[in-house]
Amino acid sequence: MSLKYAYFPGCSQVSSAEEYGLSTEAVCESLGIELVELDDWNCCGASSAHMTDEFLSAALPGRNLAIARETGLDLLTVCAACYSRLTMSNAKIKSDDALRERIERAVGADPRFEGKVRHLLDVIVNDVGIPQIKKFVKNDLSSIKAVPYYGCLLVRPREVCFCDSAENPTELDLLISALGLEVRQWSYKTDCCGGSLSLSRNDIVQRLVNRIFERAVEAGADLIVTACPMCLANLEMRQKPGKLRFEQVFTVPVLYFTELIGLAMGLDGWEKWLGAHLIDPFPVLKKIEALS
Amino acid sequence: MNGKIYETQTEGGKSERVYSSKPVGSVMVIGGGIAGVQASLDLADLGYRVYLVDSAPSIGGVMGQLDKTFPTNDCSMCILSPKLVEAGSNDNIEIITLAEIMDITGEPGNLEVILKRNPRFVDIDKCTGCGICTEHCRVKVKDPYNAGLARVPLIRVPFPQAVPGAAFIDPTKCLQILKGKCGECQKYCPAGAIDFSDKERTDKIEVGSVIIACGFSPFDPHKTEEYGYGTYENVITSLEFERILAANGPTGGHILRRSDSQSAQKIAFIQCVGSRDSRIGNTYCSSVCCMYATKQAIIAREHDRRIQSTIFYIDFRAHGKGFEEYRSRAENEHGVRYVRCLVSAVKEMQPSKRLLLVFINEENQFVEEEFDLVVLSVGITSGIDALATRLGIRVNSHGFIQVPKPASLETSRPGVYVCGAAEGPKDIPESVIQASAAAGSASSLLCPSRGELTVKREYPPERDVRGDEPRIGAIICRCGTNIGGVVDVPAVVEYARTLPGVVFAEERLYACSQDAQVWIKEIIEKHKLNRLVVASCTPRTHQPLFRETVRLAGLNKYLFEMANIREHCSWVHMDEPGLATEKAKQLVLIAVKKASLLEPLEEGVSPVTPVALVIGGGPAGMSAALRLADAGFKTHLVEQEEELGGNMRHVRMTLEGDNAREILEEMIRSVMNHPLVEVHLTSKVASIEGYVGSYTSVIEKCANSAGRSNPDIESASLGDDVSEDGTVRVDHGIVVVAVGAEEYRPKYGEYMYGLDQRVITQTELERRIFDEPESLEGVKNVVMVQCVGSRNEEHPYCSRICCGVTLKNACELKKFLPGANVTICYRDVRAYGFNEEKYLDARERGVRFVRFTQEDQPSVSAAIGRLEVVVKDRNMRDEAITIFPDLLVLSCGIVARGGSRELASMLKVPLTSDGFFLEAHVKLRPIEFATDGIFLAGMAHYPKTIRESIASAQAAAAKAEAVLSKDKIVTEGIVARIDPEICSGCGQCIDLCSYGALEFDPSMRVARVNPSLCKGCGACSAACPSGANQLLGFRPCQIYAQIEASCALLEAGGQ
Amino acid sequence: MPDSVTTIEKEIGKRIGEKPWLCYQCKKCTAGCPVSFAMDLMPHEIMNLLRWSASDRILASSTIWLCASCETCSVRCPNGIDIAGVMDALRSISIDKHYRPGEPLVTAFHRSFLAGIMGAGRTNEPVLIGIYKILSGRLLDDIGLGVKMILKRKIKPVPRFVKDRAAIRRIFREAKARRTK
Amino acid sequence: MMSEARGSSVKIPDDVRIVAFLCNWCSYAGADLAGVSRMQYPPNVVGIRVMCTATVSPYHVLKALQMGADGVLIAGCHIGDCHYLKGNYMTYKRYLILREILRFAGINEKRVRLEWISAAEGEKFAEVIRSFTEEVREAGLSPLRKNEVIKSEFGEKLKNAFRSLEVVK
Ligand SMILES: Cc1cc2nc3c(=O)[nH]c(=O)nc-3n(C[C@H](O)[C@H](O)[C@H](O)COP(=O)(O)OP(=O)(O)OC[C@H]3O[C@@H](n4cnc5c(N)ncnc54)[C@H](O)[C@@H]3O)c2cc1C
Ligand SMILES: Cc1cc2nc3c(=O)[nH]c(=O)nc-3n(C[C@H](O)[C@H](O)[C@H](O)COP(=O)(O)OP(=O)(O)OC[C@H]3O[C@@H](n4cnc5c(N)ncnc54)[C@H](O)[C@@H]3O)c2cc1C
Ligand code: SF4
Ligand code: SF4
Ligand code: SF4
Ligand code: SF4
Ligand code: SF4
Ligand code: SF4
Ligand code: SF4
Ligand code: SF4
Repeated sequence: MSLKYAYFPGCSQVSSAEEYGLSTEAVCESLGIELVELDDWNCCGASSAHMTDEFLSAALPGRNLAIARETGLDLLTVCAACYSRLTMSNAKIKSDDALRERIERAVGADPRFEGKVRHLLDVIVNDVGIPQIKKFVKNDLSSIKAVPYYGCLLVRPREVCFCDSAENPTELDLLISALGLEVRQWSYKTDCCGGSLSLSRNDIVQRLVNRIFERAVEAGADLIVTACPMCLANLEMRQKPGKLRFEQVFTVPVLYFTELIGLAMGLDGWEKWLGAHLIDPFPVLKKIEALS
Repeated sequence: MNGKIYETQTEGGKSERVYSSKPVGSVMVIGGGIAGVQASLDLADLGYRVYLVDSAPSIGGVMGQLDKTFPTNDCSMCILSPKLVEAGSNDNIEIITLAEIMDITGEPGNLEVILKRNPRFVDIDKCTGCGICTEHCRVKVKDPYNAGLARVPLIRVPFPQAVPGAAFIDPTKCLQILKGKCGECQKYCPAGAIDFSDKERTDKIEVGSVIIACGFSPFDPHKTEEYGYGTYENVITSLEFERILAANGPTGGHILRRSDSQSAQKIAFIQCVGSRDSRIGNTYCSSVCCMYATKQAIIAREHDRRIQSTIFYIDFRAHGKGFEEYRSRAENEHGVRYVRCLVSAVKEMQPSKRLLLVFINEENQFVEEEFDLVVLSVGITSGIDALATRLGIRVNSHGFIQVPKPASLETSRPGVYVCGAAEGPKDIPESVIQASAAAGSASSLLCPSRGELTVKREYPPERDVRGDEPRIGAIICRCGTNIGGVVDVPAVVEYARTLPGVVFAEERLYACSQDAQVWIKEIIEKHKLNRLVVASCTPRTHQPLFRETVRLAGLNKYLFEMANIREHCSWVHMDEPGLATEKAKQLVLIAVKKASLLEPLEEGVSPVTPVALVIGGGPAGMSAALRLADAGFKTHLVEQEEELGGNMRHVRMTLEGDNAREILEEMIRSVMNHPLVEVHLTSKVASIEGYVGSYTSVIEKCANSAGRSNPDIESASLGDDVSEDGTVRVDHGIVVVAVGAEEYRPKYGEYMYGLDQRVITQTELERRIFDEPESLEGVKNVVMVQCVGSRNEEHPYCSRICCGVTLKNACELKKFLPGANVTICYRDVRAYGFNEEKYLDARERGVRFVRFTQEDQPSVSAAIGRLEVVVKDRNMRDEAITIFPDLLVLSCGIVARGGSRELASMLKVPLTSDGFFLEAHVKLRPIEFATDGIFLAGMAHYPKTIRESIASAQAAAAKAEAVLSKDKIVTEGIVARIDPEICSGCGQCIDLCSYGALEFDPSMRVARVNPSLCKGCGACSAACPSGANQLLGFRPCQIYAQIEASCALLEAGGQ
Repeated sequence: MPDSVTTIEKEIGKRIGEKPWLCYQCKKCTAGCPVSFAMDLMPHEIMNLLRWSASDRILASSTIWLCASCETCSVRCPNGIDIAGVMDALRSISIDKHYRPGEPLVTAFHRSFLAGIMGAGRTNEPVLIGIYKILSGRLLDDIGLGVKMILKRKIKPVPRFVKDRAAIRRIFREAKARRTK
Repeated sequence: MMSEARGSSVKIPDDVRIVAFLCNWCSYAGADLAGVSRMQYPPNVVGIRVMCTATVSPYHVLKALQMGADGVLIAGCHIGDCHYLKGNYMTYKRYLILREILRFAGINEKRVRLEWISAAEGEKFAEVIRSFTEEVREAGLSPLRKNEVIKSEFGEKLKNAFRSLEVVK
């Protein structure tokens, strides 16, 4: 199987979640996944477009799909929100001709993307495969206990997502344990963290985020692993609202699964990625002998 | 019936059936759950040979796994096990286990069934169920009987009360069968019953008809992922919980969390798991789970007072007899909390493994609560798709077997019938009713061949032993090592030989084996024995066998006594062999002492008048009459009104969507034209006397038929001065009570009924929709109010059918006036079973629903010429909704007929406090009375749909047919007898009898027993101060002898 | 669509093909919704009110804006109603009909977000936060956080642009045209 | 305990002996289940099968005590489960009267026990036998097995009990 994809980085991965973007590129390179960045891609509109305007929610990703169509490759993304928007709009465009026509008119290209929209987690677990991943592992991370956090966008809606279950997905669990960490059981894998309300109603979001941390701590986790930049940002930023001071109650770090793969594989650059986190992961990493 | 085989020709009032070929007098029943077992027993009783086929190693079905049953909390096994034993020991029922049906060919009456028998690897005839093999098998699998909660060896008796009670090998992992490397069990089996060469084989069996009773599969909750079944250990299914509650289950009845075996204190039940859920395609209601959850919550509490249960539900479906009351007892007496909110997901807390549920309570507050155990009330799904496809039998969209004709249980395949949960979700009594009805259907197809394939044993004449000195034979069984391994059997034999009256004593390895029976017969004859004692296992399973042997040896079968030295001795005192031997001796002594006082008992025989009396000419009464007449019995049908039809006259469309008018007219035509049915219109039964087999009744004309709902007028019409010519006297053998019930008539002014002509009942609405649709034109707003006259103080029960009828009428109204707003004010929408789809249809059509409570009923007023209904919506924080309807339709409940009480006292049968007739046993005898020969059909029992009423009538008819088709009735030998010489006529015993078997004879001034009615409980005898009343077989002198023998060793010790 | 479903229900049916009138008020959506505790009308109440044409209450509610689109309700509704989709549709109807948003801060956020895209074709946090602060009037919120983010290089001062911004503008224009139609 | 016994002669037990009246439909079946499940309990009990506990009159119980039984157990279906509809209600009433009588006559009423044991309650049956055996052991051997004085005193008490039974009737 050729592992070559058109790559849609998504806005966060080139700005606030740069460490996600960088670790993705590094991991892909070492696993032999070839990424061809989509030419002149635009923001998929994330939650705001689909929450307010049906057309925008289909057309913004539609433009990316139109560009991807030209590449003849499958389209890879790492952001759960982008993934969800791209898949949904792809499905909509294909089933609604009038909509497709309007998008085509606005974008100036045919948005009927023939390939598949993929999330990197899907590719790593299902195309590269867990046994293959195990072969690449160099550092022993077994002293660390982690909980997987999928968030809501990666698993829903059920019909379009790659995860095996909308309630109890296991892809990330499998990956983490393949990387040698101890996976702790918890029930909050797919609970919503309130990402889209992050700026506007942080009182609500704080409650959701704190609960996720509390449960992770109860589950005995040293680390939360995620596959979505919105989740990560929200978890890191929204434990406690502050105007002038930024407070953190929970010190459980949140890492991208790509960072973790990089760490396990001993790829260059992990210190830089991890240094970008608001919750300092280094105290936890002290547990790992190979790194100290 | 089926024209192919025979048809009914009516010529000058004489009917004759013409058969193209004679049907085969046997029936195959597929599935040995309660439905299949009941159908088999009924068929055998009706005179047919039965093949009872089950794919499992034992019959019993799901009921065999249940702990208790709602709403009586009867122990499930206690009431089921006797039926299993009965089926197992019936000569005319052949039980075929581990078998599958591959194909059915042929015509109704002459079917050929291809059967695949899977190997059992144990010879049923040789295996004694000793369980020794089980101890030696090292390979364990999940125990299906315990819903997978325990692990058991591959070779085992499926469960203690299994029938057949023989072991089987689960071959999937057997080392010997797979690899030829074990065979341990075979080495140890004392009976040499294990045979590894057993092979799968295919049989062909000729039968006249087939009944499918394959039951259901519980829904697999892995599919409702949000509840975490399979992921969280403390989330279990209701069937698993049933096993946890069971005293013989994996935890011995202790309610423990699975994660740590600590006792669970807080339990949550989540309802509708896999039911009423269009995500997974099950858009029907499973009908039983609301009630079984309530049952489980009550039982849990009985096990441990600290347990608190919460049931999360959508609509609470307590639509059966006694259900509503059961639910309120659960709430008020057992502290069960009901929350009308479906929890969204189950979360497992760490590290406690408690389960967190979030819900909103009735006050609309968010509650987060932790529970120890979450029980998923899994629904009932069809488990027979594959079979149905193989047999080419039509199923409905959910895979349950369809019955195309409204008044029949025949499947799309003529001659093949269905009953029980295979036809749709239902509880035990409904399964039992359908089973009897299906048996009756098969019987009416096959009745020309009744009795042709059944075996009837020939017995030698009985030797008269009265007055002879007792010559007792004592046989002590070793039961392999079961008894012999603990009890010193030779010592017991020695001891027995010393006892007075014992002229013969020997041991046997297996006293119950077939060759032992031959031997026993020989020794009885050779040693001229006149009493037999067998010391072996429990009389509950083996007494019938030995009695039979005794009888075949020419002795009265009551001259037999058993000592249970296995279950009550060797198995329970395994560590004390010396004491066990002493106890065995004592048990033998007790049996011998009783045996010497045994006397031959006579089984009463009374003749049967092959005539039926059916009271009530509604759909139930007519169906019963037709069935009985079709079976060839003259039937009197008594109807107080001028015309037949009962409540069905007001129904235009059945709940299933059939044309009720046409069905009714067809039924009336058949009844009126049937040469064997004599219809007595405008008539009532004035008096009734006698007992099963021979009743005499007087039927007289009603003076005033209009007074049917007024009990005062009714009793007036039954006064003494009835004119001679209207009166008929009939002799009959049985009675079917089918007097139905009636619609509750709202009180004057209740919801403005009677005050405003826009306020009508559902019956009136139905009439207008179908007969005068033009009168509804221009109607824009319709409000319907549920539970009028039901579920309140006066009528505490749910009327069962009104929700269905309302949904039906709402849909019909919307079909015809799509723009109208229809609003249904409900308390719970009780659309049980497939009615749920009607509920879904109503919502699809835009019908609105508002939930109110008993405390806050909708209020109705009329102002400025328009009706105003104000109802507070419980789902919307009690926000009041105001509607100005053009029509207000009251969904009135069903109430018992005023005249029922009088009839009940005439028949000496009981009524419930609600005035409906009370059946013999709520679970297993729903269509019989405790009094033999009187049967119950239709709404006289409880509100029912037309279909249900007809099924129950057919069931009652089948039971009645079994009585009428016998030339005589044999009654038990164990009955009370009153010696008139001694009886002081005090009458103490008379009221004690639950069966009305005792009467005061004023002429002799003594009490008398009617042996045809007596069941032999002995309650009366125990109360008799003079000792005149004695229970035969358990006479005081006999029991005293046993007591004396029990203490005999002590007596010796005192000296 | 049945004749007697309400106008707003029809509108939803038309936009997203859902049938909220199938709801039987089991409250499962509400029980599982992460934000329902903060809503003025709970999700099941929205479903109920749709049946009674209570458009004004629904469209002015905080609920439709607080819904985080997590779709928890949608995957679990036993009647297969895509409640999250209904919420999307209601938001969009509410905008089309110029309802005063029940949750002004949330709408301000969405407007900021889309304004950012309309200008640059991509989202950039400082621009987003800047616009949001102006629109919401919450100038001082999150200052502490902002400092930390700059230290952690999370905030990149220079926005990146899409080259073909004309196409992006065409998309927004088309969206607007459809709305006003 | 009873001494080891061999051969045909019955050796003399010096432990308590309990007579148990078991109804055919529930408790006898419960005892069967205890057997099938190999639940071990003391061998001090011998069962007498009756069709229904309603067959057991107070006379039977007194008779057993008179014959020297140390304890008498009556066990039947749970209330509501009676095979004969309401036989066990009657038993319950009679039992209450019987206890009154025993108390009145000065006989330790702990020697008599009524239990509801269903066909599924094998463990309960075993447990009842265990606990009742202990209880009867506490009450001691029947006075009838003691010296003549005690014996005749007890005989007198029993006679009183029989007489009061007549009166109650
Ligand atoms: C947890 C739970 C609790 C319940 N509690 C109660 C209660 O308290 N009261 C009550 O009234 N009801 C209760 N019910 C409902 C009750 O179990 C059913 O009404 C009843 O079991 C239906 O009986 P049946 O004979 O139709 O089917 P089943 O009991 O399912 O029996 C079917 C039989 O057919 C056999 N079979 C299946 N397929 C084949 C085949 N292809 N070939 C041959 N044989 C086959 C099976 O082995 C089985 O023996 C409960 C149900 C559940 C799940
Ligand atoms: C308002 C209403 C609407 C219904 N709608 C539906 C529906 O849509 N679909 C559906 O499936 N079912 C419906 N049913 C139920 C259906 O009518 C019953 O299931 C069916 O009629 C019951 O039949 P039955 O013979 O048991 O009783 P009944 O129909 O009540 O018939 C009993 C008959 O016995 C007669 N009788 C009573 N006492 C005596 C006596 N002492 N001597 C002689 N005769 C006597 C009565 O006059 C009557 O004719 C409805 C019932 C009602 C009340
Ligand atoms: S032969 Fe099979 S069933 Fe027998 S003991 Fe061995 S594994 Fe068990
Ligand atoms: S050892 Fe033999 S007789 Fe005993 S249960 Fe097993 S197969 Fe049956
Ligand atoms: S409503 Fe129906 S499906 Fe749901 S739990 Fe109750 S009986 Fe079962
Ligand atoms: S009769 Fe004997 S061999 Fe047969 S089961 Fe009973 S005790 Fe065992
Ligand atoms: S309307 Fe009738 S069926 Fe429905 S809940 Fe009320 S009494 Fe029961
Ligand atoms: S023995 Fe029972 S059934 Fe028979 S007459 Fe006496 S009380 Fe009635
Ligand atoms: S989950 Fe679905 S059916 Fe239940 S209340 Fe919510 S919308 Fe209605
Ligand atoms: S999608 Fe909206 S309404 Fe549904 S659960 Fe999530 S936040 Fe609540």
